[in-house]
Formats: sequence, C-alpha cells, structure tokens
Amino acid sequence: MNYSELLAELFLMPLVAFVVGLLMVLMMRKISARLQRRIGPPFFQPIYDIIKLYGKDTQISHGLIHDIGIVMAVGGYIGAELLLPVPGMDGIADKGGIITLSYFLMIPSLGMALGVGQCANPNGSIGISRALTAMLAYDIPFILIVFGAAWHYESTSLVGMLEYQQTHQWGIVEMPLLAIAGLFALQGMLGKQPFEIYIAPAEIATGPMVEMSGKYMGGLFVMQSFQLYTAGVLYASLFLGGGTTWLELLPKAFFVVAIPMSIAFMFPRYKTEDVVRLMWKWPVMLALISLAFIL
Amino acid sequence: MKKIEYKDKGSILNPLKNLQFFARKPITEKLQPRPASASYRGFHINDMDKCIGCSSCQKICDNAAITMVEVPSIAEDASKGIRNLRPAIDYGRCCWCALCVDICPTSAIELSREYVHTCDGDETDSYFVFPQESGIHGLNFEKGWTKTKDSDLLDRERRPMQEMKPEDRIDNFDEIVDGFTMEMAVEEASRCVDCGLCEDACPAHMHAPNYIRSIYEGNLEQAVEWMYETNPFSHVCGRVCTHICESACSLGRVGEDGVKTSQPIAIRWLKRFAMDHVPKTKIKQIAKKGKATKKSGQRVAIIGAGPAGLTTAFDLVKKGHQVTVYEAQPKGGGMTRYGIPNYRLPEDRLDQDIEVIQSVGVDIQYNVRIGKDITMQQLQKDNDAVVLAIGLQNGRSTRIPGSENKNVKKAVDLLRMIPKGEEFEVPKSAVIIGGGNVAMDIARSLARLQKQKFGKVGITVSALETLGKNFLADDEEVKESKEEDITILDARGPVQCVIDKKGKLTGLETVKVVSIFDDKGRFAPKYDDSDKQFHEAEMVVEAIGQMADISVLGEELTEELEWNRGRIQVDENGSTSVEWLWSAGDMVNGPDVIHAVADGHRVATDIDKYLRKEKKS
Amino acid sequence: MRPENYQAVQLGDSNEYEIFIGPNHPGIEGNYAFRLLLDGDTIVKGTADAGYLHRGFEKLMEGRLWIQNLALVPRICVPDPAPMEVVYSMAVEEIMGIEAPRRAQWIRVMQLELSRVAAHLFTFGGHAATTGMYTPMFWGVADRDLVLDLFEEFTGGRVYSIYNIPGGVRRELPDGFLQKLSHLLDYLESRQNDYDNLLFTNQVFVKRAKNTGTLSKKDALELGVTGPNLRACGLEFDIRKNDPYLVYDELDFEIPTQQHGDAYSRILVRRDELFQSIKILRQVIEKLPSIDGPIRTTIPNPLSWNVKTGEAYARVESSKGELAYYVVSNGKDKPYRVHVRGPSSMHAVQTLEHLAKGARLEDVAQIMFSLDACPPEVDR
Amino acid sequence: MNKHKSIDEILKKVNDVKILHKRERRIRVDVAADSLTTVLELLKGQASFVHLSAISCVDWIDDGEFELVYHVWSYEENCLVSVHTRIDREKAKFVSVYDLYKPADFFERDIYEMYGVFFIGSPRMEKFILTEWHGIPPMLKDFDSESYVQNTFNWTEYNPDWLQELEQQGGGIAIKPEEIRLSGELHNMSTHRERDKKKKQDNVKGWKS
Amino acid sequence: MKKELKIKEKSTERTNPLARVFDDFISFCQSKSLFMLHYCTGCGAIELPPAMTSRFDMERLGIQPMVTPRQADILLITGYVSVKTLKRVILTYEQMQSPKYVIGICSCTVNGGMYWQSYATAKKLNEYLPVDVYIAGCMPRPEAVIEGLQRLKNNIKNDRKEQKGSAWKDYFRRYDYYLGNQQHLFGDDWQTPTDIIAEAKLYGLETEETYGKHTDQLLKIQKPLLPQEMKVRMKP
Repeated sequence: MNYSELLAELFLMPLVAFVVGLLMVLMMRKISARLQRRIGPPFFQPIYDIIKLYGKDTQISHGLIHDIGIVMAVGGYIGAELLLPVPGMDGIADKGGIITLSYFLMIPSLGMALGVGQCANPNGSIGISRALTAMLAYDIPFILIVFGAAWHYESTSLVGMLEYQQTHQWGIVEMPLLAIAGLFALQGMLGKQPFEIYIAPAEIATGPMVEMSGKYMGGLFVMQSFQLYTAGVLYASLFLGGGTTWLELLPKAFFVVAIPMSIAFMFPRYKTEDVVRLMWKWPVMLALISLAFIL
Repeated sequence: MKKIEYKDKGSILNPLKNLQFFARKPITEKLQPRPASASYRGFHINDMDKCIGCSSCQKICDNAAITMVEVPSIAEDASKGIRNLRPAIDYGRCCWCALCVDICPTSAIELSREYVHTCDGDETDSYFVFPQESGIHGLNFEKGWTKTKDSDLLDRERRPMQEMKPEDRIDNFDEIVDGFTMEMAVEEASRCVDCGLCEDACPAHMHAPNYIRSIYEGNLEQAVEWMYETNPFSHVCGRVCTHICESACSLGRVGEDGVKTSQPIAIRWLKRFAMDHVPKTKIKQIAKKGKATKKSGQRVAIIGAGPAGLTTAFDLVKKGHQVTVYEAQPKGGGMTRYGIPNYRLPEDRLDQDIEVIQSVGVDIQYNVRIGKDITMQQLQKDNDAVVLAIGLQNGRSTRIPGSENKNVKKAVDLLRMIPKGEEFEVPKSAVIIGGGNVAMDIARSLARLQKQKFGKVGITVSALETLGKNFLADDEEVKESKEEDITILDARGPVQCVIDKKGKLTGLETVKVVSIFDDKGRFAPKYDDSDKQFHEAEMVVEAIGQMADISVLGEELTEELEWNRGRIQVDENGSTSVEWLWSAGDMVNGPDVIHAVADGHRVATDIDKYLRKEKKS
Repeated sequence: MRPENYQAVQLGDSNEYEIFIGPNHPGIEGNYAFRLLLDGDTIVKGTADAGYLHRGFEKLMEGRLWIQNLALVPRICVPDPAPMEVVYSMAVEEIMGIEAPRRAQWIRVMQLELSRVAAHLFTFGGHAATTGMYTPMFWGVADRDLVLDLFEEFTGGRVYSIYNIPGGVRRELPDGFLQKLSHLLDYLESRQNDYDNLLFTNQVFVKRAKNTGTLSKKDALELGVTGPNLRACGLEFDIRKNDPYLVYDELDFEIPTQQHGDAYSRILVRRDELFQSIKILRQVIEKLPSIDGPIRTTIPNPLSWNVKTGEAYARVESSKGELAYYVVSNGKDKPYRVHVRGPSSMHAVQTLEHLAKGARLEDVAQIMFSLDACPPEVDR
Repeated sequence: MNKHKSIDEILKKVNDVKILHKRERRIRVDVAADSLTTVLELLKGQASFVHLSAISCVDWIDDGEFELVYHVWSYEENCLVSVHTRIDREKAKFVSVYDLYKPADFFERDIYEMYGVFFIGSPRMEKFILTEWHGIPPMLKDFDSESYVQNTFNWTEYNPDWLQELEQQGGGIAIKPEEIRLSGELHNMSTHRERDKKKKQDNVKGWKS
Repeated sequence: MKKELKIKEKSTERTNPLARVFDDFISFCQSKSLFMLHYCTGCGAIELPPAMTSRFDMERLGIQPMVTPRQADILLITGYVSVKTLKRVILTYEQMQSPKYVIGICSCTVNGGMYWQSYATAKKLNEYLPVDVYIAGCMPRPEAVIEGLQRLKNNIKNDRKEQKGSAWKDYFRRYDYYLGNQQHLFGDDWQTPTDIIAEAKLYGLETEETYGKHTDQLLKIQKPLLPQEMKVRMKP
C-alpha cells in the first residue's frame, strides 16, 4: 500500500462515513415520523441543518476548552472511522484493532464533558455527569462484547474478524447472546430511549447540548451522523459479517441502526440508576454467559 | 373498555406492537390550508349596502377592536337611519368571538371562512382592515359564522301595546292607546342598542337613547329630564309624534332570511310612558332646570301658542328673556289642540305641557288676535324681537267642480270645531278627500260623531295614493280606521262633487289614479278616466293640506317680507328678511309637531344670539 | 466569536445548587417557573414562581360588560376552555335567576365532555413526553385535533368556542353533527388498544410513573387537591355526581378511582375518565334528538344586561379538577367582582412544592404534568 | 331545604350568625370578623368541611370594607358553605386560617398581593404573581387599570392605504373604540353627539327642503 | 417610522459574484432548516403542538422545536406577553444567535389583543423586539401558523435581494429605541447579561441610532459581569 492511496483513504473514509451517516440521520427521522403517523423531513434535511448551523452569524465560544471539546468529539469519531474497515478501504484498520477503536469511541464523550464543563450551565453539567454515568453503564457490556468477539475471532483486528466471518459463519450465528448484548450496548451508545437520560429535554433542556450553538451544534450534528455510521458499521462488522461490497455492507448497517431507532420511539427513558442497573444486569449477563461459551 | 389494573407491571413487548404503524399511512394533512367549517369564525366581511353605520358592533366588541370610519362616498340619510360610518376592524385586538355578527341589526357584518393572514414585520398596517364583501384579501371566501335565528342577540319583537277594542272606542273620544305598564316599558326599553340613529333622525334631536336607557334603569325622572332638554312638548310628542325616529330605528331592520321579522322600538310610547308616570310637580321642577338666574331685560313677542311658538318661548325664557305669547284662540296648543282629535291626544295632557311651559315663566295672552287687537307695528315697538308661529290654519281646496258647495268642508275647520264644542250638522254619510293623517283624523272623528248620533258609521276616504305602497297616513291609522268601519279607497282621484238640481250635495265622483308624479318627480297625477266611481255622501271633506293665514301681517309687512312659493322666505335659523322678525313652525316646515318643536329651538337660539349682540352694541 | 458576559451565581457554602425549570423550558407546562434547590439529584426544596401568564383577568372582567366577558373567560385555561364558559354562564344565570333550556343543558354537557376528551388526550402526550416518549404526544395531539374539528363544526372556533351565553348556547347544532360525533367516538375507541400498548402498559413507562409523586389521601385532602388527582388517591368524588349541575344527574357514568396517588394512578384515572366521557357522549347522542325546544332563554339586550344584585358560586368538574367562579353583581351592566378558582392553583403551587420535596430531578417534570397543572389558571 | 339541618345547628352555636339557604347544597353564612375562625373550626371539626374551595375577596369601596368569603365544602355532607365576613378597608389585616386549611396559603397570598390584605400568621406573605409590579395592589377598585394602560403603553398607529384614500375623500376615522370604552360611557351618546354636532346642522337644513 | 430607518447595509451585499452565490446558498439552507424555540409565552402556544405533530407536521418544512435559545433560530411569541414574561423573552432573544427571527402570533402581539386593558401585558411587541412575521388570528389555526412560517422561509431565502428576513439587524441598528422602550417598562436599572452594543460593533451594524440617551443610561449602571467561577465543594 502506498501513501497516496492511504491518504486518499484517510480522506475518503470519513467522507463516506459522513454521507452515509447523514442518510442514517434521515432514516432515523423518517422512522420516527412514520411511527408518529406523519410525513417527516425532506431528503436533504440533515445537510441543511448542518450547513445552517455552520452558517450562523453568531458563534458563541465558551473558551478554548469548549472549542477543543467539540474538536475532540468530532475528531474521536473521525479517528474511529479510519479504524473501521469498509469495502475497498481499510484505512489504518490494520494498524489499530478494535481495542483502539473502543478508546476512540470514548473520546467524544470525554470531549463533550470537557466542552460542556466550560459552559458553566448547570443543566449541561448535570447532563454530562449523566452522560458519563451512562457511558460507564454501556461501556461494561461493550468492553465485554469486544473482548468476547476478539476472543472468538481470535483477533483484535476488525479486518481479521471480517475475514474470519467471511470464511466461517456470521458472528450473530455463532454468538447470538453476545449479539443481543451488543444490541443493548448499541442502544446505550446511541443514547436512544430508553437510555436517553443524559439528553432529557424535559428535565435539563437537552443536557450537554444546552449551551451548544452554531458551529458547535453543527459539530454535534456531524458527530451524530458519524456516530450512527460507526455504530451501524461496527455492529455489522462484528456480528453480521461486514460486507465485501458497499451494497452488502450498507443494508446491514442501515438495518442495524434501524433497530434501536424503531425501539427508541416506543419507549420513555429510564432513570440514571435504572440505566446502570439494567445495563449491568442483562447485557452483562448475556455477554458473560456468551463469554463462558466462547471461553 | 379494557381495564388496566394498577398492579400490572406492563410489558416490554406491548409498545413494540405499534411497529405496525410502519405499515399504516401517515395522517398528515396537505400543506394547503383546509377549508374551514361551515360556521367558522374567520375574517370579517361587511355588506356595505346593508350596513347602516349604527356602530352596535363597536359597542359590543369586547376588545375595542372596532373603529367607526367615515366613508364620504356613502350617502347619509338620517330619516332612513343610515349613517356613512362603517366599521373597520383592528386585527391587533380582535378575537373573532363573532359577537359583532350576532348583534348586528341588519346582518351586514359577517364572518367568512378565510383564516390565513400573515404579514411581514413592517406591514402591520394590514392588520387594520376595512371589511368588504370580498373579504380581507378580496378572495371571496364563503361565509362562515353568519346570523341565524338562534344566534341573533337582539330582541326583535315589540312589546304589544294594549288598545281599546274597536267596538269600545268607536262611539267616544276617549284615548285609544292604554300605554305601557312599568314592566312592559322596561322590557321594551331593554331592546335598545343605543345606536342613536333615532336621535339623528329626530328633527328636534331628542336624546331618545338616553331616556330609553333611563327608563330601562327605572329612573323615569331622569328620562323626563333628558326629554325636557330638547322637547317641552313631550306629552304631545309621546302620543301624536310622527315618530321618524322609529322608522330610523336600527332594530326596525329586517336581516337575512331566517332572522325573525323585526320591529323598531316603540320610542314614542316609551316617551309617553315616562311622561305619564312622573308627577306634574316633578316635571315642573325638571323643566325649570338650567333656567338663567339673571334677567336679560330684553323682550320677545311670539305670535301663536302652538308647539313652535311655545318652544321658542320656553327656550328664550330659560335664557333669561322676557317673553309674551299672543294667542287668538282661548286655549294654547295651536294645531295640536284644534287639529288633533281627543282620542289621540287627550286635552288634559296638552294642558299639562302648556302648564309646565307657563310654570317656567312664559306669559301667554289668550284671545288676542294680532292685526286686530294689537298690530304688528305695536309689537315691534314693544319688543326686541318678534316670532311668527301661527301655523297652518286654513285648509286647501281641491277646486274641483262643486267644491264651493256649503256641504263641502275643509278638514281643519271641522277638526277645530269638535274640541271647541261648536255644533255642526253631522252627516249620515261623508267622503273624505285625502290620504294623510289629517284625513284619517277627520274620518275617525266624524265616524265617532256618527256612531254617537246614528249608531252607525258611513265614512269613505278617497286617496290618491295606493295602500301599502306610498300611502301617506301611518299604517296604524289605516289599520285602526278600518277597524272602525271606515272604508278606504286608495288610488282614486276626485273629479267633481256631484250636486243635484236643488243645489244639494249628493256625493263625489272619482277616477282611478294611474300615477301621481311625472318623470321629474313633480306632482302631476294621471287618471284612467274609464274607471269612474260615484260615492254617495251628504258631506265631502277636503283634507289635502293646509296653508297659513297671513292676514295677521298687515299689508305693509307683507310687502316688506320676501316670499317663496307662498311661504315666508326664511334662512336656516328661521330669520326672515326683516331683521326683528322670525318665523317658525308649520308655516315654515309644514304640519308636524316635532318639526315645530325643532324649529322653535332653532329660532330661539338665533334670537338669543341676536339679542346678545344687540345688547352689546 | 462575540463578547459574552455571564451572571455570577453565588452558590453559598453548601454543595446544594439551584436550577430553574422554566419559564422557558420544555419540562414545564406552559409559561411557568419552578425553582429547584438540588442536592445531587435530589430536590431539597422546590419553589413555584408564577405570574408569567398574569393578565389580570379578574380586573379585566370588572371592566367589561357581562356578555363581553364571554370571550374572555375561555382564555383562563387554554387546554380545556369549555368549562370556563359554562361555569361563568352558570354563575350569571344563578344570579339572574334564569335557567338554560334543557336542550342547551344537554348541548353544554356534550361540549364539556368533548373538551374533557380533548384535554385528556393532550395530557397523555404531555405526561409521556416528560419521560422522554414523544410518540404519544404526536398521536394524542393529532387525535385531539379531530375533537377540535368537531368543535369547529358546531361552535365556529377550534379552541376557544365562545359558545355559551348566559341563558343557553349561541347556536343550534349543524345538521348531521351527532353522526360525526358518533364516528369520532368509534374512532377514539378503536385507538384504545394502540394507546394501551404504547403508553399505559408500557413497562418502562409504568416503571417511571409508579411511585412517582405519591400523594396520600390525607395530604391530598389537606392540600385541597381535586379532580382526577384526588380520585387517584382513592376518594370517589366527582362534582358531576356529588354536586350535580346541568343534566349530569340524568346520566349514567362511573367515577374511576385509583388507590395509590402516584403519577401512574393519575394517568390511569384520566384514561378511564376519557372512556367514561365517551360513554356520556354516547348517551348525549342518543338523547339529544328527542329533546326539542329552544337553545336559549330570551335575555334582555346583551349590550346592557343589568344583572340584579347578588352573588353566586358556581363550580364544575373540569378535566383538571374543581373549577369555580365566584361572581358578585351590584346590579350594574358589568360584574362587580369575579373570582376564578382554577383547580391548578392548588395543584401547581402547594401540591407541586409538597411533592417536589425529596423527589428526583428526573421526576419533577413528570410530577407536574401528571398533576395536569395548567399555569394560566394560577396566574389568571 | 331541611337537608342540612345539622349544619344549621352547629352554626347556631356562634353568636350573630346569619344563615341563608340559597339553594340545594349552597349555604351562605354571614358572621362578624372575630367569630369567623370559630365558625370555620366548627364546620371543619363537627361537620367535616375539610375542603377549602376558595377564599374570595371583594372590595366594597363605597362601604369602606373588604368582604372575605370562605367557600368550604364537605365531602360527607355534600354541601358548600360560603362564610362571608367584612373587615375594615383601611386597616386591612386579618387572621390567617392556614392552621385550619393549608390551601389558604395560596389564597391568602393572592389576596395579599391583589388587595393588600395582610393575613397574620399566613406563612408566605410575599409577592408571588406580581413580583415585577410596583404599583398599588391592582385589584383594588381605586386602581384605574385603563388610565394606567393609557399612560404606560402605546397603541399601534395604523395607516393603511384604504384609510389614506378615505382621508383624501374627506372621511377617515370617526369614532375610536377607546373613546367609548375608556370613558366608561358606553351608554352616554356624547361621542356620537360630538361628532354629529356639525352634521346635525346640515341635517336640519336638509329637513327644511 | 420604521420604514424610513431601513438602511441598506453595505456589508451584507458582497461584490464578489461567487461570494454572492455562496451567501444565497447559505440563505437557502437557512430557510430550509429552522429551529424553533419551545417557549409558550401565551395562549397561542396551544396551536403549536398540532402544527408540530402528526396532523400538520412542521418537520416537512424543516422546522423543528428546540429547547434552548442557543440553538434556536425562531422565537415564536405566541400571544400576549406579560411584563414579567417580556423580560424573559428579551433575555431569551438576546441569547439567540443571529440570524434570528421573531414571529408574532395572535392579535395580542400587534396591538394588545384581548388584553388591551390589562395592566400586566405589553401591547406592542415590536416596540421591544424586531418582529419578522406576524400571523393574524386569535389564535391562528395550525395552517395559518404554517403559512406564516412559509412566509418567513421565503423572506429568508430572498433576504439578500429583498432585505426582508433581517429584522434582527434592526435590533442592533436601533438598539437605543428598543432599549428605551424596555427601560420605560422595566425601569432604568434594566440590563441584560448580553452586551448588545459590543455585538453591534462586531457585526458592523452600528448606526447613529444604536446609541442614545438610553444606552448612556445603560452604560452608567452596567456592571462588567465576569465569567462564573466553577467551584466544587464536597460535603465535609
């Protein structure tokens, strides 16, 4: 592999992720619209939103840390995209395995925590403390899943895992319990109901986002599309065999994302302690049982 | 209904059942605004022709959103009760409660089904709308909330007035109308919407809304006070006024189909009610209110103690001048006494009005005929101003062949004789020529005399005008006349009084009237000569109009004055071409009490102004 | 980047901190504020702060004619305006000594119950939204809109009907209206399963709502709690039954109650009430055609009713609780005094403060919405 | 109306009570100010009037008095008793009934800020709704809301095209709603009269012809 | 009065044709994506849930509710604003980020509406805030609300050509006028945490009318407010 190709990939992978992520955001909004018996936003709505936010005349910064926080949030995901192998592009996936990816996935939350902390808005602070608690909650099963998958596939590299699944069976067939636990973790990671406590508009006015505006909010919107993409593709890669072509991967990824979305609009949110209790109970148990099988 | 127990924990799967909504169609409406319901309270529309500018909508509007705007292009007509005011609505206040629709007496203002109006921040002017038939944006939306039978807030029906039955009243001159009871009066008064159209229409601009309001509040003295502000002949007007106010009344309008027929407020009867129920002494006190305490020392002579003369006197006395009224007859009241039969206006009521006027300080000298007992020159010398208010005492003649017969009489002459008790031969049958109220008066008076004498009525009224179309007499008069067995022949013109060879009157010949006025609106009746009728009668009475007896003036003065078509030329204040002489009342305006009163006020004001100027100089 | 300043907030020497819910806050019902003193996630003290919607209604009403106030009164409670006009009309009628014709009374019952259905559908959505579930709100508001369509049909206005008038109602029902009403009721009943599945038996919602904002019967009585909130504490009391007005004593319906007094009990009571209202409406559909007669007694000129001297305390059961008007007339064309006793004035202030104490931050919004407090009733 | 006889008997224990059975389930009771708490205590204690529905205040400015009306309801008797009492308008102080009825907290505070009646013993005698209001208690009859509004706020001045057109023709705004509303003279025709003064002169001319 | 003062801003019209296309594109996106502040100031708010939810689905126009002023583009004033609310509304408005739009719904925002007699409500919204679009009705139906929002969208889209969707600039240009009215209502010691004058300078929107005796008054009492110090104290 030559450097120019790698550079192209490093540029293309986040771009593809962004575009696909936008489509996923659109899908999410369309799903909610359908369930709520309405039409929903037009096709280009997610991109309009982002451009609008970046085009705002006023951009309020709450200091350097605030700026850095957002950069971390988006950057964490961009980093994650580079580690996610997709058809035709591996990026630096072979350099860092799933463990690195897991760390990258934590960066955005920490970045947010930093940025929000600077805003000095109590709602934001409460939100971010809840978000960190929630992260703690879903990270335990997530780590277990990553651990289990790595053990099962005997590789910490996603490329390796994909190769394994393409030669063997899909992960979901071989590790169904772990896959279910993965769905739980996915719901938590995406911060969708019933694990949505840290946003909670009715209590803390969307928590961490309360002071975000303009391009910072735009950054969060970008982050969201990356997040959906990452979640979808990561889950598809871990349990659904990934895909050799985009045509194979994308339906899987969209399907994966559609599941939590469909569930989300049917449930209210749990309280923080319930989130922790639930997350540490069922998915952890499932993951542990699954681990037991694997081990 | 499925019961849900509290102890049920619920299910995690139940909500997922609703994923079926993926397969269901959205219920979102199209972006285009939906048509509103049939009785929606949308933006206003106003039918400019129906609207009379009564401003009831403005008064009921709870948000003070309605401004009355003057539209010069609309012709005002006070006598028909039309103002050139139209409502404009401030959508920065309106709440679309539609109370304005429900109160509108003419169903002019209505709400349409249009409901979308947006504007940019600097276009708030568009919030002040002047509703027309096509709606706020000229889009001709369908009507929404309109007036229906149930939604009409107005009380459209007049409280019925108790009257004597025809058989009870026909043989006497007792007053026919009973008058309201307190309860009825309050109910009738409660119908008023205070639009003031009556006040505009009234020649004397009586404060009808105010006294109606006072009656409604049960404060009759207050009501009388309002009346005496503009009319010292309230007793008379409470009975025999031509009530132009009632034809102008906004409640007399009939609205859309489905709205009950509507009757104007019985303003005249309410006035009568208030006057009848306040004691005379109290009225005297009220009449004195506002009388100037300082005497001006100037003197005014008034010729004729009719409504015009006495009103002038009343006003001038209150302004501190010394006034003497000269009356040729033994009693005051002029044509109201000697032209209106007792069953319509009992004499004691008239006496009371005059008494009240006298109590204010007006000096009336009865049985003094100017030109005979005192000359005009004398009057001029003794007084600073002289008012001529002698009314129209002489009847006009048709001048048809045979009208010079002694049994062809003039209505005014007969009417004057009846209250005086002067004897005349009551005919067994009579024909009255004319269709106005005077014709009805004489017809009904004669009918009463006939009934007393012969036990039966034989009166025919022959009028040029057609009943129900352009008939001159009031509907009530016609109705009551018919009840009293009087035959009314409409659209018939007199041709000749038939006189037999002995010179005795046998009756009247009439022909059918085709039209009364020519194209230019001048009086030029056309007859259909083929349709001739003969009406047998012992007496023919002409009741086609009156004229003034100007003999009082004396030749010199007659010469000096300017004349206009047989009447003295006066300016708008009643001042004649001679500096010290004013003229008022019927002889200027034609026969009508309320006009005479209005005239009296006007003349009094002008004289007062003149006297003040004179005093200064 | 733009210059931005911040207001310093003194926190004091404890680790308690203050946050504001409202007036501009999605967790608040309407324009209302609630000041919370928090220790961690637990509320030490909650203080209601009202007055954002204060318009001085009572003062305004003293300055308007009796009839003009009709347009004003529905504004006191926006989600459930019909009882306002009815109770005002009833109070004025009582002073005037007149009674609305029977047909008008039945129509009023219909209007009240339709309004209750609309208000409850609205509340479900609001309550659910405070727990993070928005779909019931979308559904509820859309279904409520169908009720509003009917309101539009017979009163001419979607939200503010301004349909009552002392002495009766303003207009006859349009043709075929009862049929439309019947269709709507069928539709609403057919939706029952969807709502049950989505909301009332949703495990997560049940978990959130149970034991949240629990009010004992004793406290409820002491705090002057009324309406569905009181019935959720176990007292079977309904003004429609126990202090009947209009023709409620001729109608067959039950008073749904629950025993636990928490948010879940309250929403269950409301759910059951909604179906009781449908039951009442069915009876109206059946009975109304057979009741002929005028819809309004003749009243004197609306521009100047002189209501005779007197006073009346009229009350009805609105969707939120006991709604009462104390009207005093001194015989003039305007009311001398109107005192509005909105049910929410009890629920949104003292009861909410009582329940907030010791509650969790997550639950405050839910408690408020489960009490179905309507701020304009507090502020007037 | 003898349904609530027991209530009558309870109330008769207090001196100078006027009891009026207005209609079914509505009783009006008039008491002197100093026996009001006794009456309420009796009602609550002996006839289970546990629900304080409302406290209304009426400002009888001509009498120089405030009327306080306590509406209490009994869930057992199903009856609403309105206890009326009058206090001096100048010395607007009264005892709180918070010990008896907790909802009094809200109503008394409301009356305090709207009328300025101070309730001794009420827990929160402070501003609640009118925190940003600095004038006299607005519900007092001597507070003239209309003139306050006229002095404090501006109205939108509209000048739409149609109005300009009418003005060119010689018409324009004739009667502003404020003229009849703020003068309180809905039934006094003075506004019409002013406007029509000139017109009537013209009309009179018209009558003559 | 207002019309005369509408000054064409030079700074908004860029000479570079590419920049113009870019500006147009931004305006286009701004018109397609509007976040609406979820603040029910008055009774008109009751018609917003229907407009937002299934039946009239505002999201198809790209409009969605947001919960904090920071994120919002539109401030809907849904009817009357009491003086107490008006203070909060102004605070909220100043916290919003330009370009920001105010929509006045209902009669009350124009001329006091039903509450024209009330001592507690402000009568003319545009005395205190620049208003972009008014929607008539009491309250306007959801359809009317949507029509109003579409008018706003059009104005934003054609902003560069027609100068219609930029009422917010007026707040900076004539700050003294708005501040004066606010002071008249709230008293002379009225101040908000946001420094409007500095912002006006930043945007180059200062005009002669940005300053005046009211801003002088403000400068006299304005305390420089420092950022809050974050302190975390644990329980002893």
